[in-house]
Amino acid sequence: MFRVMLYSQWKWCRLIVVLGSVAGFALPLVSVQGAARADSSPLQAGELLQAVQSWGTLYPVLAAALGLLVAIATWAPDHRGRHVHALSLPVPRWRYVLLRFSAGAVLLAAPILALSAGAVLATWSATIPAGLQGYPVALAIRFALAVLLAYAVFFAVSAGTARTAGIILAVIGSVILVQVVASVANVDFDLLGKLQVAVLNWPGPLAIFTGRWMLIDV
Amino acid sequence: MCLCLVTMIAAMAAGRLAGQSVERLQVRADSLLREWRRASALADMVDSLKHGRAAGGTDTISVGALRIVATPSPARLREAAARAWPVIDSLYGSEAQQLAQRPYLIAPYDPDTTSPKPMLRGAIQVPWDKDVASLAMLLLTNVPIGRPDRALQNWLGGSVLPIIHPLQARAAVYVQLVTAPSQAARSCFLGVIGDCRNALALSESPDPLQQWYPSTGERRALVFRSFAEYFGYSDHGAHKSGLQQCGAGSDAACTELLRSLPPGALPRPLTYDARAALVQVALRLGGRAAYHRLVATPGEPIADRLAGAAGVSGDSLVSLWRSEILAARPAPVTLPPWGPWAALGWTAVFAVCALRSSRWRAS
Amino acid sequence: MSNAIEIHQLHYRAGRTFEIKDLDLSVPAGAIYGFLGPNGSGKTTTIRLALGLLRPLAGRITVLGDTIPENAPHVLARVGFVPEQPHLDPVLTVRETLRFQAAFYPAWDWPWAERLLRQFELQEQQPFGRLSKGQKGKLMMLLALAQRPELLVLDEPTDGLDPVVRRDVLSALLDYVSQRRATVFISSHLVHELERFCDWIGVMDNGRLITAVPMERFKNGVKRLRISDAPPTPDSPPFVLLAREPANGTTETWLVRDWEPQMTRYFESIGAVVNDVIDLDLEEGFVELLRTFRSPRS
Amino acid sequence: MFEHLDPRSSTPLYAQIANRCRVAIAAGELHPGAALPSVRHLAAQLRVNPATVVQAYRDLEADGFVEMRQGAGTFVREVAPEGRARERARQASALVRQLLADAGRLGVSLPELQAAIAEEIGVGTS
Repeated sequence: MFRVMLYSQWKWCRLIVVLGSVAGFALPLVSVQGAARADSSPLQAGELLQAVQSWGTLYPVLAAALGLLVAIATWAPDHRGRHVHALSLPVPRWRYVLLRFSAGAVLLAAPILALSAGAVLATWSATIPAGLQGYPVALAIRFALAVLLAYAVFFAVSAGTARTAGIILAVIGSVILVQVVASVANVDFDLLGKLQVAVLNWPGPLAIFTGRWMLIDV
Repeated sequence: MCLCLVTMIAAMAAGRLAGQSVERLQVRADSLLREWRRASALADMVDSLKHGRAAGGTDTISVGALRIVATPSPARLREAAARAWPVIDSLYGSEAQQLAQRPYLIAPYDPDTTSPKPMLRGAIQVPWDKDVASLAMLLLTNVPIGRPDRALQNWLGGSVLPIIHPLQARAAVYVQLVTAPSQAARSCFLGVIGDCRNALALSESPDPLQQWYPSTGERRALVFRSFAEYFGYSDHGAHKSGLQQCGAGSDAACTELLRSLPPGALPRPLTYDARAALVQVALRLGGRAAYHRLVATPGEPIADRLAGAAGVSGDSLVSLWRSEILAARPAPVTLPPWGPWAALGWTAVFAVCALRSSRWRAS
Repeated sequence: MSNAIEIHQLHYRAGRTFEIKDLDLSVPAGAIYGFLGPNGSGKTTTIRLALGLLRPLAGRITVLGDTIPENAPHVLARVGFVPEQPHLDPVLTVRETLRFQAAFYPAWDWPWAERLLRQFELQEQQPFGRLSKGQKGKLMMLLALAQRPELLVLDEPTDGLDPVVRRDVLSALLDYVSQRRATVFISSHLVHELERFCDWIGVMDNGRLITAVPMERFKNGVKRLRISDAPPTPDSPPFVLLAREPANGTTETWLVRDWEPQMTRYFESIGAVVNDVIDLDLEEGFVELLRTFRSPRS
Repeated sequence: MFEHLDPRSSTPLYAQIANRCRVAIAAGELHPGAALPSVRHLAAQLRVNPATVVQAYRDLEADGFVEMRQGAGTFVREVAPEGRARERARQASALVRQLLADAGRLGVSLPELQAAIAEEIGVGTS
């Protein structure tokens, strides 16, 4: 069952997975290009850190995009068929969803591995100045977690019906409304800020995306 | 008006002391200026205290040797002072006692009304709803300790103040050591103590340029990173052509340009943080009298003063500083140890949400 | 287990207007049950409820001896379902679709599937999304049959297919049924198609089951009579009078249900003459039934 | 042999199928020992309920025209010539009954019918 599910999802996701893998492999290599040359420029360390940091913003973006696209592609065949086929299969619903979820997660391993390989290759080939070190494994783990988390979030969102989406939108809307009302009434109540802190800081759900994504660091 | 007075006093002194050597006159002038400044500061304070009393009186808060004169308000200055005092006391040691004569002037105001703020001349104005931590921070960054001598201030690039986040400051210095475009800083990082002294600008040298930026590449990088605009938009015709030649690879042109900078404009390899960290080390080593010793001998070279304050040799002070900086290496990838588990946990939570979502939507 | 599908007091509502209320339906095991009704009458909804694709508000559903929706997976493993719209993954080829399906059904019969594949002349490498309507219909039937179900639930399986494809599909279905005594629950509005092979007929309209009888009784029971000199208000006829319309002169046309030949004697007793008893085929009977159901006779 | 089955007719399908077989046997189209199509095959071919075919074969068996051998199929039995003649006669009277019923519905009188038959085949029937 898992094999056929994986195959079906592979046919839907292959373009995303292949492009994601290429991007994942290239990103660490590109991020050290130029700054990690062997000629020892006095600015090398600073430039390298700067380059690595500015490219670093792309890792969470790539992770989120991969998670989103693969999650959408995972549900696409079922959404097309309005879930009639899925519901008529002789497996419990939770098992079917689990099959879909894990098949998507397995496909995401490709870009994650590509990024790990790219990161290892980049740190191995780059000339790293004294005082700086490469962190390919840590970066790859962080990327893997971020990809999986983004995938899980979007998977859950697309698993819902239009009603679920409506509920989510309504919750977001009411939070904004409360905030607007509070600011109009001049009440010092920073709900949005609190939510942002709760979501983006450890142990919030999206904390893995924040922070510095450094392939090479002190 | 101040300027007028200063000029007049200086002119009078110059007239009366004509014939004496220029150096001695300079010293006289300096000391007179100091006296005058102190006097006018006192006058200001008296003024503002009077004014404040007329407007609604003042409170005096004293914690340890720390004094705060403030207009009455619900601001929690006493707690803030109680927090700040141990830090101040541990930094300045015996010298902290002189704060009893130099009170803080603070005028908290109501941030929610537009009524006129209480007047207290020369006072720090602060909204009274600030929390204790930020009030304490305010006290720490404005310690009214007697100004250190000019030599110390010039070298340090500021006053000797408590460092609010010492660990973060040291971590920033670590990054500087690694990334500064100066060979001195890098070889200091690699363990050459003499280069640490150079990088900290402790060695008296007639030619700091050669000492700080010995290689061609460094000099060129310095020109283009810090002074490209300065030279590029300079009215001096020689600057522009020098910039071009420097860019074309002429080290002589680069050196020429950097030497043409006004004295003191050449950037030092390391920033205030690095030198402040060194002062902290010295003061900590030297005990309660360290600050007193540091400011007691304004004429001597900085390196000797710091060594004297610390009570150890200059080299061991610097190597201690270096090892402290190296120990404060910032965490490279800021993922807490349980971070991966938290992320996996959230992944599982969202997956379970998807599993539980009932979709009986076929219609 | 005498009934393959048993629905009891089923209640379901979708939106404001559509409602299935107090539905009772039994499909005898081994029967070919034709489920008739105009579009929008609730056939598809009933089928989806019976398979656990929708949740009822109230009522009890038992399929192949198991309750729905609690045991739906267990039941669905033994049910071949052809839904109204082809809904398979459009990027998978025919062969891949077969493989996908085979992985889920324990009783999947590969040789049988291969034979049907050849018989239906389906191209294995063609993606499902590119198949013609007829090919899709054939593939859906192939999938339903190759899993060797005990019960086939077919929702308009031949809707929109050309006659040749329809013939192929139905032949394969009947071949399977005669080979393995499977129950068939087939909904359609192509009434004459069901006429050949159904042995039970259920008619649905507006969310209600109007009638459910064996085919023979349905066909023989509904007649059109030509009557002369009928009294304006006949008392207690032995059949159900569905409608009466004036023809020409003293003759009238009566539409009756539950007719039996000896009932001509009743007309002698009321002084009327039966000129003719006209057989209605399934389609005419169905149409007349709906007409009288929708406009209660005055 | 099974063309033009009419599911709309009031004659049930099984009776129509059985009838076709009877006619074929009576006419000698099906020889004794010949196999009738299997239930499965005939049901799929005619797109009728397999039960209908089974019932048709049962009727034929009851009449003594065929014999159903378990697992092997259905075979035409040896039917005596007089039996075949009897069947032909029965078919003939069925045809005439049908003719008369149709004539009655159309209001064709018996003399008119007789005249028409005489016209068609050149033989008087009175």
